Order: sequence, then structure tokens, then C-alpha cells
Amino acid sequence: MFYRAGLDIGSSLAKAVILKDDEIMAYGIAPISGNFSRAADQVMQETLEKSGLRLEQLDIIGGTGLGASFIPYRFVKNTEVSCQSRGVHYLLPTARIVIEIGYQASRVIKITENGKVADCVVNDRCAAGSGRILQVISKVLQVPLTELGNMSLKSTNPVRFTTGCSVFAETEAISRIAEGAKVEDIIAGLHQAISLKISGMLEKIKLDGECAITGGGGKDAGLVKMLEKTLQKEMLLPAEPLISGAIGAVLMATEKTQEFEAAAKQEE
Amino acid sequence: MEEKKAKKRTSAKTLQTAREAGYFGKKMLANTRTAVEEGRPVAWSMVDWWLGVPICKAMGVEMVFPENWSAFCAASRTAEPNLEYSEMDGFPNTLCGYARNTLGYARKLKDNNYVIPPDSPGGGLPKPNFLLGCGAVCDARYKWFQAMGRYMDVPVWMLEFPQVGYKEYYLPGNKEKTIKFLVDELKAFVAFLENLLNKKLDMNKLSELVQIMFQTNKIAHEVDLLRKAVPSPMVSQDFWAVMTAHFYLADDLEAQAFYQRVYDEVKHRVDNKIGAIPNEKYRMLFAELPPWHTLGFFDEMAEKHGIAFVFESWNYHVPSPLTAEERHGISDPLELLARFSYHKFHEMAPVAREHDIDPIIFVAPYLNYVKEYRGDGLMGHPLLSCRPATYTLMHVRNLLMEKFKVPSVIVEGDIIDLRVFNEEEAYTKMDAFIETMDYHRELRKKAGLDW
Amino acid sequence: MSEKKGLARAAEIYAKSEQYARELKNQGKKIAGYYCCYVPLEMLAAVDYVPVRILGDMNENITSADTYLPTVMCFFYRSCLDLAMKGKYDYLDAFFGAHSCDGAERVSYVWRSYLKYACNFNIDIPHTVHPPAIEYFKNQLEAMKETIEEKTGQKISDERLAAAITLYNKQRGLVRELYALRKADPPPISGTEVLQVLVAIMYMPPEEGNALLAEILEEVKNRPVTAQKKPRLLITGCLIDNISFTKLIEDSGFNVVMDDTAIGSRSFGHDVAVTGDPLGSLAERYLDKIVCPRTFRETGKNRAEDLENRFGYLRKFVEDWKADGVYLNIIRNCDPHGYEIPELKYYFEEMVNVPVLAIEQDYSTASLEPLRTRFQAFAENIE
Amino acid sequence: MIFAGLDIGSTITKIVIRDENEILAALINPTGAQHRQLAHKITEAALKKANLTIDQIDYLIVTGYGRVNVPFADRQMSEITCHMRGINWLFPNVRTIIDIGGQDSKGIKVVNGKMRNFIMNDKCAAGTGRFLEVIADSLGLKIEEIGEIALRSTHPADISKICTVFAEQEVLLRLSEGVPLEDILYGLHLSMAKRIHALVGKIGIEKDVVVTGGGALNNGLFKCLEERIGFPLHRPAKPLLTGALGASILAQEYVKKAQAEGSLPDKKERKLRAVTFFDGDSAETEVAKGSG
Ligand SMILES: Nc1ncnc2c1ncn2[C@@H]1O[C@H](COP(=O)(O)OP(=O)(O)O)[C@@H](O)[C@H]1O
Ligand SMILES: Nc1ncnc2c1ncn2[C@@H]1O[C@H](COP(=O)(O)OP(=O)(O)O)[C@@H](O)[C@H]1O
Ligand code: SF4
Ligand code: SF4
Ligand code: SF4
Repeated sequence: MFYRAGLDIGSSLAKAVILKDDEIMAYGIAPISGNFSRAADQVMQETLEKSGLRLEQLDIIGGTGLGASFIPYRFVKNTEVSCQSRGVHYLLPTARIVIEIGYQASRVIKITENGKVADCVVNDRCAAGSGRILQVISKVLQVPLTELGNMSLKSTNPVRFTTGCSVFAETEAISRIAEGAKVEDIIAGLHQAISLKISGMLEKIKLDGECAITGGGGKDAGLVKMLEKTLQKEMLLPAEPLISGAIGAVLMATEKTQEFEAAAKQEE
Repeated sequence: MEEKKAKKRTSAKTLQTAREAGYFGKKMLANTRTAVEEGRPVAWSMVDWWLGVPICKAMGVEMVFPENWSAFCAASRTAEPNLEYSEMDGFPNTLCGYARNTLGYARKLKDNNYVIPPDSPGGGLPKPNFLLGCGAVCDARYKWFQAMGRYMDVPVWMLEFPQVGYKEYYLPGNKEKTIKFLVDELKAFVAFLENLLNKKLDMNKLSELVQIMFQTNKIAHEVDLLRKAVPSPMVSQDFWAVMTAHFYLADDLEAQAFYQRVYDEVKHRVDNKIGAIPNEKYRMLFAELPPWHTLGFFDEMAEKHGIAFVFESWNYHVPSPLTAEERHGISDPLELLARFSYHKFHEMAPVAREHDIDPIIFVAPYLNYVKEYRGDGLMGHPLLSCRPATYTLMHVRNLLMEKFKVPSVIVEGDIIDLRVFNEEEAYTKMDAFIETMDYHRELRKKAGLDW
Repeated sequence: MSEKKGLARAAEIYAKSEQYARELKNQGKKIAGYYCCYVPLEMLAAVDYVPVRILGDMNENITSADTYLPTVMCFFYRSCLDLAMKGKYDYLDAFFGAHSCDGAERVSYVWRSYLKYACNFNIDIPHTVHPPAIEYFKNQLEAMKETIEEKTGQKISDERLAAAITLYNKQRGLVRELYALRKADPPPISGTEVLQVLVAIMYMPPEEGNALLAEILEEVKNRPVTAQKKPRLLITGCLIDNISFTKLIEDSGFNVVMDDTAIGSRSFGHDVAVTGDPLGSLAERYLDKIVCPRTFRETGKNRAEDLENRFGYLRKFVEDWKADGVYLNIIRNCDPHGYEIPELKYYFEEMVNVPVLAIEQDYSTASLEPLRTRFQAFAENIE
Repeated sequence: MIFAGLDIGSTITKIVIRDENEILAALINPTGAQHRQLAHKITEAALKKANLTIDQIDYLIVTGYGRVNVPFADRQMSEITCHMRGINWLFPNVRTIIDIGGQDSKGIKVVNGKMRNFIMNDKCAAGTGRFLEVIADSLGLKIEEIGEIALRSTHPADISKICTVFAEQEVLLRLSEGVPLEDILYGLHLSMAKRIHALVGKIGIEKDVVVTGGGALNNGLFKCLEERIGFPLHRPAKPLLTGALGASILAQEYVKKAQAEGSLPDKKERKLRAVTFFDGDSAETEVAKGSG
């Protein structure tokens, strides 16, 4: 029996997954709430509990994400792009393009038939086009995150946003409401703005082959629909879009460990 | 400003000769200051691919290159105050970083009654007698100098530099007419100089300089050819150091002797299969202008992933020497200069024609290099403040992939402004890119491409 | 399209320019797309191409162009290429690029690397106006002529060229007449209307364009003036090709009365001399007479002289059209205009004595609204 | 005669009512989602405080981000002109104004009481009041206190991210690393001051410099700006009010000018009406509690 765990300590959520051999045994998701190491520990304990294992039984722990360095155990660190590509490949082997929409950054990754990175575009200076605005707007409009999708699907006339900034979008949404715009049109408008930003990123690597959505944005049905409409393409969706990074972290860590062992053997 | 730890060059085997290179930049600057003291004329010049500079030299003018000096400012991280000055005067911060650096400096110089301010990087540039712009490749090359009129009150000359697409290049008669135009323009320039400096151009002197220049460039070209070797005997980090000697001082015998030593050292390495980096696993090309302030990045890449940067921006490289056929019967040094510079820009026309793509410059060279230098990938460095060296990067990236299955990694940055080069991000991208290169190597193999 | 007349027709063609061009094509006309004001339209008209000015679209998000161009370049040409890649210019039979600025040059090369047309030529435009440069430019036009002749099988005879020159001189004259009407206070025609007219005629066969212009002149002269007196504005700098922009400016408290831009007086400012050497006259007019920062002019002995040499014509615009303020329009990442901002500001403010507003904008209607405050403040400051 | 200036900012709404000589009432209130509704309420409250009725106002100018929708105002003017006028009235020697508002930051160059040049940042939240608000919010702190906390720092932390969202995360990372809160906050203020300095630097910073807008209330930011710019700066006692003050002065000038020309300026019908925007409006704001 071979137990492995992966942790993806993102900017807003901590995700953990445990694999038994090659099967997912359990996974967990916990908010960061300002404390990376606590969130990491919490999500790990939760997942261990679900799987009925103890920390010591894990052979390998892989970590990734913005807050990876706060993981309070011995682990193998990996870059996020590679983890996403491995993780999505594990979940959806036919996907060749991954659109990841996280809290602060969005990425578009092209992957090979064995889950390696063939190309990637990262939005890493300006958070325009990231998922943060969804979280903020859900708070402002008092619509639960999980309801955004349904609301958006009802819209017939999405609001066109004049700002790209994900911070000002909030202010703009509020004044649009004041001007009488419908809540669903605002949400759909935000979905549209994100979709356009993503489609701009996709232009840089060309959209061919099957395309998967992952990260928090994948949880939002309205956003997924809007992306499909903007890109004129059907999207693959993992059953749980949040954990692909964590799965990738396990797989990458395993690869690295094996490489390391092989190298060690050679030296002997 | 974040102070990055200066990385010790531990594993990369820097060329011995590269360590001497700093001398030449300093020499150039010092020469101009001495000239001013001795009452000799000085000019600030744009890089013009050896078109007008030898003429100025033959007229006894000492030359400095604001582009070169600005790269120095960037490397020594002293550009920021100048950038601020230029912004204060209303220049948009999207303009060329080199330009903003010297515009800011020029303002300081003016405010200081044209006495070089004591804290100027590299000892500073003295006030010139004229400014020499050039129309090649980049609008900034003349708009910048024209804008310098604000501070300098000296005449600006603009050298013409025709650049055509490959279809137009092959139109009958086009080349010779263009050469004639270049020569006519050079004559007008000579007249301008003679008038300004009140003396005649000594054609023999010019011929002599042109010969030296051709010889230096020939050596530089041979060094480039040596770099095709596997493992790479010399990496970009070294090239950027030694390049000053041929690029800016091609007419200088001391620089020529230096380049000969560079050649000898590189040759020795090739003959003995000595690689410039210890464990060459990947060979990469670099386009276009480097992050002068963070060159340590490349050493880090060499150490971490075994990446050798084997060749770089076409524009710093000399073209192959003019053929005997092309030189045949030509004794007018102006025409030789015209032909040589024109050759630099259109040498790769056959490659552009082969692939039916344009422009010749900025694009075709990479299609050639990637094969010749067996590149596994290209690192594209789009610059926030230099469009000419950025316009075509996406195009190059598409073409390398389409024609040769060679992937590119795009890392945004700037020549001057270190705020926009995010090292951490660059490292992450390179980490992921390793996989991408592995994958495409296999694709190339399958497609029957031989590297 | 409907049978509207005068300004209404211009407004309609402006609004549906693509559809209009496609209708021309369906009628069997050959359409030639061209860049900027440096392509001699006379040579295109001489083989019965309908010259169509390549424009961008401030309403369209730039997406497809990102595959081919970096984001740091001029937003206008990025938008143009974006439209082309999305198929909006697929009706072109010929394509003429020009090295007016670096952005234009590189984009036309990238453009033709991916989109191929039956006839294609890129003009390399020298940067000076020295006699050899004009000669070189004439050689370029010669090469362009040969390329067109080869691809179309038609000869561009001196007679046909002369006829085309007459036609376009007529057009330029009519536009200047229209501009002259704007000297009245308040102007009888708004900046927005003028822009619609100019874009419309840039899509029409020249004879038809001239007929429409004549119609419009009559209309404008004879209609009651409804505009209010407001501060009078001269626009200089990068081109404006969308009326949302002029509307925004005029709504913020200005009458736009004059311009120095590429879709404006730069394209219509000077005639081609009628001589026995039509190519020579064309070279002269297009290279030397058009005043655009992309062309280097000798800097002269001292700065004041240099400035007067370079910008003197703008002083005349301010005086003749009685402008109260100048708007310096900069499309982000434009080098030729960007380097001149400080000089131009200095020239207007210190030497001509008229206030200047300089804005770097993103060439997108979505980002126009925030500019309103700036125009308003500028207008309030002039009152 | 009575004049009023109403400044409907992106974040805060302000009003000043004056007669020819002195300020009769001044109020400050959060803008919230409903500009127009608040406009009439705050006006009502201010009138009450000044013991006046709406038709006693001779001229009312509205300015600010939400200026377009106030039916009872006589005229709209841009906040640039209004801030400039207000500051110029308080500080006749001012040459450079730095206005740090919720939605934008501005630099205004003043020569002889006229605007000579100005520059604005309104595309990106970094460098505007929003930046600090977002950070304060994510730290669970009040916008009023972060400046003071920052001033306690001895070793400012380096915040490298410019984007508000990325900076927000960077702050959390630094906190998790154990960097003290005050050092992080100081770093943030410094980075914001740098951005504002760079922005205003583009039009040239000349003495006297006056900082205004809500950002001027932040002592940490003010000190960082002074440090960056290198000489002492000024700020009005009530920086939030300068836009509304300027508007009221402009109203007065406008009427005086019209009178001198023998005409009376157009006046709108003075009727304060509540405009409702959407049902179930819970964010009813209490008017007239701020002071500034
Ligand atoms: N059920 C949901 N519906 C819509 N959006 C969601 C949902 N759950 C999470 N999100 C969005 O996903 C984001 C987090 O995504 P994630 O990929 O975990 O980002 P990170 O790795 O940066 O923390 C949240 O900010 C939120 O906007
Ligand atoms: N007491 C305070 N301390 C610190 N900052 C404040 C305070 N009050 C307001 N602010 C800041 O001022 C900004 C609002 O300023 P203001 O000039 O009213 O802008 P606007 O006109 O756009 O509403 C807020 O974003 C907030 O950051
Ligand atoms: S525009 Fe908004 S999202 Fe983008 S960098 Fe600025 S603050 Fe961040
Ligand atoms: S090529 Fe780039 S770096 Fe060189 S002068 Fe032009 S803009 Fe500046
Ligand atoms: S706006 Fe500037 S860069 Fe763009 S096409 Fe015009 S001149 Fe060229």
C-alpha cells in the first residue's frame, strides 16, 4: 500500500488530497482566513481523518501554491503550473488546454498527452480576470458564491464593465446597481469580463484540443457557460475543480522523489 | 528598491577575456571627456550599424552611445533618478528606457550649465557638438535625439536607413537604387559635418578605418560561427560583455586585438570541447534586449537547469563579411559602408523568402539561428519600454513553433526599469518551461528535425 | 444601403463602413486596403481599385491580435490587426502597408505573413526630406507601380495617373472648403459630423466621395446653426477614428473646430502638383508636404527656431480657427507622437499662448468615460 | 446670498453651504450605493443645520464621481476644478495639489489660481484610497487606524506587489512569516506614497504642495509622502471638504460674474426628491453624523 498526499495552499483556499496507490481516498478544502500554516494543518488533519490515516503513514507529501512554504511538515515543493497540468491530466486525460481561474491569478496552460507543460500564459501582475471579484461581489450583493452561477444564467443583458481592474469592478458594480441594473446582469457582466480576459490569454497559445476549466472559477456554472459562449467551445469540468492542483502536487512530488532515488542509485 | 543578492558566478566558466571587456566601455567614455578638454569635437550617436560612425571618427569626432551608456546605468542601477527627471518633464513612461535615462541626464547636464554632474554614472557624458540619429529599426532612434534638442541646443543629423520586406528586396534594381540613396545620404552627412566642423573629410583616413572595421567584424563573425559548437563554448552572458568592442569600437585597433584574443580563447574551448557551463542540457536562444540589471539570472538558469544561452539578438551581431564579388571594383569608402550596413539588414532575405514571412530583420535571423545553433527553446523578453525589439516577438514565437517545433518562453521585463522584471516569476516560468522543451525535443525527433 | 443624402448618408456609411465596402465588392469593384496617409491613393485609383483606409474599432476587445503582437505596442494598429485576424478585412483584393511609423511597418509585415492578398506592397518611407530621400521615395513608388501593374495586368499610364491626381486634388479641396466653414463661431458643423464625413469618403470611390462632399457643403452652408458657442478646440496628435471620442469631447464643453491628425487635415492638407512627372509630384506631396512627427526635419540652429519650423503650421491653425485650447491626443505606446509631448506643450503654452491638454488613451470606448472629467476640467479652466 | 457645493465622491459625499462670508454648514457622509438619494438627504440635513430651506440656496454646484445624477443642482463641474478652487482659496500660494480620493489620485499644477496641468490615475486601484481600504478591510482594521499603526514601525517591510489584490495576499504571507503588522503597514504606505509621487512627479512637484482628499487624513501616508518628496507638505484642516468648498466658491463666483454681466444664471427647480433605486434597500445611511 502506497499513501501519498498533496497540499495546494492557494491564496484563498487550502486544498488537500490523499491518494491510495493511484486512487483518490479523500480530499478536503479549507479557507485560508489569513493564516497559511493553520489552514494547511487544518485541511490536512481533516483529510487524514476522512481517510482514516495518520500523518506518519504517508510516504510522500507534495506541496504547491502561494503559501506552500508554510506547510508545517516535510514535503516536496513544486511549481503551480506543473501541478495543475499533472492534476488535470490525472482527472481528465484528454484535456490539452487548462484554464485555471484562482483567487488572484488566472492561468492558461497547454499540456502534453502525458500531462506536462507545453506552454503557459500567466496573468501575474494585475488581478484583472481572476476569481477574486466573484468572491467580493457575492459579499457585496449578498448572493452566496454558489448561487452566482444560477443568477448569471438568468441574465439576458450582461452589463458591460468599463474597468478592467478587479478592485474597481466592485465599485462599478455598485454604481450600476444604483443606476438600476439588475443583479443578474451585473454578475453576468462580471463573468463576461473574466471570460474576455481569459480568451485574450488563450489567443497567445491557440485553442486546439479539448479544454478543461479548473480552480475556483470552475465551480461557477455561470462563468463556465460564459466562457463556453465566448470561446465557442465546450469545456471539460472536473467533478471537483478545486483539487487538481493538490493532485498534481502529489504526482510531481512522486516524480521528483523517484528521480532523486534513481540518481542516488546511480551514484552508488 | 529590492536589493537582490549579487549571485557569485560559481559554476559558469566565464571567458577570461570577458573580464577585460569592461575596459572598453570606460575607454569610450573617457575618450570623449579628454576630447572635450582638448577642444576636440564629440558626438552622441545612436547605434547605426557602422554607417555613420566611421565617418565621424575619420573627421576626428569622439563618439559615445547613449544606448550603451544607458545599459551601463541599468547594470549599475543608477538609472532611476534620470527616469524620474524625464517623466517630470512630461515624457510618457512608455517611451524607451534608454531614451528616458539620457533625456533625464541631459536635463541635469543642462541645469548644471553643461558641467557633468559629479555623481554621474561612469563619469558621465559630456555635452556633444552634435547628435547623430538613425532611422533604422526604431522610431526612437531619431525622435529621441530630436527631443534632446530641449536640453542641448546642438544640431541633430538623421541617417537614413532603408529597410524593406523580402518581396520588395527581390524586385529588380531595388537594391542598387537603395545603395545609391544611402551613398547620397552619406554624402549629405559629410557635407553637414564639414560645414559644422569646418574641415574636410580625409577619404584615405576613412578608407583605413573602414578596413580596420571590416577586419574586426570578420573576427567577430568567426567567433559567432564558433558558437555553433556543442557544448557551447561561450554563452550570452559573456557575449554581452565582450560585444562593446566590436559593436561600438570596430574601428579601434586595441578593440580588434582584444577580439582576436576572444577568438583564440573560444577557439581553444571548441577544440578541447570545453563547455561554458558545466552541464549543458538545453540550448536556448535569447531575444532581444537583455535585462541589463539582472544578468545574474542567466547564470542561475545555467546552474539550476543546465541551460546554455547559445545565441542572442540578431542586432548585436555582425553580418558575414561582404563577398569579394560585392566589393569588387569599389574603392569609395562611403559606398563600402553603405553596402555593409545594407547587407547587415538584408542578409537574411533568403530565409524570409524560403518561409514566405516578413520582416527580414527581427524575424528571419531567428529562423536561421535556431537550426544553426541547435536551439531547444527561445526566451523572449518583451520590453515594457522598447517596442521595436518587442513588436515581433510573438511572431517569432509562432514561427519557431510552426516551422521547427521549438517552443518559446515569454518573460516580461525591461532594459532599464528593474521594477518590472520579476525574478521569482521568471524562475517559475523557466521551471515549467523545462518540461516544454523536453516535450518538443521529442516532437522534433518524430518530425525528423535533426536536433 | 438606403438612399440618404448629405450628412445623413455620410453618417450611415461611417456606421456601416464594412457593409458598405462589401456591397462595393459585390458590385464587382476591387478593394485595396491601405495604411495611413502615406500611401498615394492616386496610384490605386488609377487601376480602379477602391482605396479603403484600414481602421481599428474602439468598441471591439482586442483578442485575436494577441497571438501575433505584444501588448506594449500601439493600440490602434493592434486593433487593426485584430479585426483582420477576425476576418473583417477579408474582402480586400490588395493590401498596401507603409513604413510611416515602426508600428505600422511591423504590423503590415506581420499582417502579410499570415494573410495573403493578390496584390501586396509595403512602401518604405524615408525619414528625411532631403532630395535623395524624395528620389528614393519616388523609386519606391515606381516599384509599387510595377507591382500593381504586374498583379492587375493594367498599366498605370501617366494619363490615368494625372486624371486620378485631379480627382483627389478635387477631393482635398472640397474637404478644405468644409474645414474653412468651421472658422465661424459657433461652427456650422460639429467635429463629430466632420469625422463621419471623412471616414465615409475614405471608403467611397473618389468620384462618389466628391459628389457627397459637394452635397454636404451645400447642406452645411444652408442649414440653420444650432450649435452653442463653446470653447473652441484644436485636436492634434494621434488619429481619432471613432465618433464616441469626438462626442465625448464635444459633450464635455467644447466645439471641435480644427484638427491636425491622420484622419483629418493631414490627409487632405495639400494638393499634388500637376506636372509632367506625376510620380515625382506624388513623391513630393506625400513625403514632404504631409507634416507628421514620423518625418524628421532639420533641427535648425537653435531651439526656438526649431520649434517654429516644426510646429509653425499649428500656430496658424490656432490663429485661423481661433482655437481656445489644444487637445494633444496620444494613443498609448505611440513613439512618434510621444516624444513630442513636452515640446508641443511648451510650444503651445509658452510660444503660442494657448492651453494644452495631453492625454494618453487606450483606444477603447470602454475606457473613454473616465476621460470625461479631464475634458470637463479643461473646458472649465478655459471659460 | 447662499451658495452650496455638493461633492458626491466615489466613497464619501460632502456638502458645504455658505453665504458670502462664512461657512454655514458642512457635512460628510459615506456615499454608499445610492448617490442621488443620499444627495438629497445630506442636502436636507445640511440645510437644517444651517437653518435654511432649499429655495434659499441661490446657486448650487455639484461635483465628484456621482455628479451626473443630481436633479436639483444648477450646474455640474469636474472635481479637478473644484478641488483646485477650494485649495487655492485656503492656500493662496499653492503650486501643486495632490488629491488622494477613493477612486483616483490626482496631481494638479496651479499657476496664478488657474490649472496649468493635471494628471490622474483612475485605471488601477493601486495608488488610490481603495488600495488602503481593501488592505484595511482584509486585515479587519479601520481605515482611520492603519496610518497610525504604520507610524509605529521601526523596520518597514518591503511590499513588492503593486496590484491591490496581489498586495493583499503578500500582506497575508508576510504576516504568516511573522513580520510585525506595523512594519507591513508602513511598507504598504510607503509603496503607495511611491506610486503617488511617481504619478504627480510627472507634472513636476513645486512648492507649496498641498495634499487633500481622504488620503490626506492618513497620517502614515502623509508622512511617507513627505519623506518621498523631500520637503514639508501642507494639508487643510478638513481635507475631505475641499471639493465641496471649491464648488461653493465657484457657485458664488459664477453668480457674481453673471450679475456683473447683467444676467442671472439659470437655476434649476429646487425640489428635493428621494429617488429609489431598488426595493429592499437595507443600506439606509444615517445622514449628518460625520464631521471631518
Ligand atoms: N462554489 C463556488 N462558486 C463560485 N466560485 C467559487 C466557488 N468556490 C470558490 N470559488 C472561487 O474560487 C476562488 C478560489 O479558487 P482557488 O482556485 O482555490 O484559488 P487559490 O488557489 O488562489 O486560492 C475563490 O476566490 C472564489 O472566487
Ligand atoms: N479618517 C480617515 N483616515 C484615513 N483615510 C481616510 C479617512 N477617511 C477617508 N479616508 C480615505 O479617503 C478615501 C476617500 O476620499 P475622498 O476624497 O472622499 O474620495 P472620493 O471623493 O472619491 O469619495 C477613502 O478611500 C479612504 O481611503
Ligand atoms: S488594475 Fe486592479 S487588478 Fe489590475 S493591478 Fe491594478 S489594482 Fe490590481
Ligand atoms: S530599439 Fe528599443 S532600446 Fe533601442 S532605441 Fe529603440 S526603443 Fe530604445
Ligand atoms: S498612433 Fe503612433 S504608433 Fe500608432 S500608428 Fe499612429 S503614429 Fe504609429
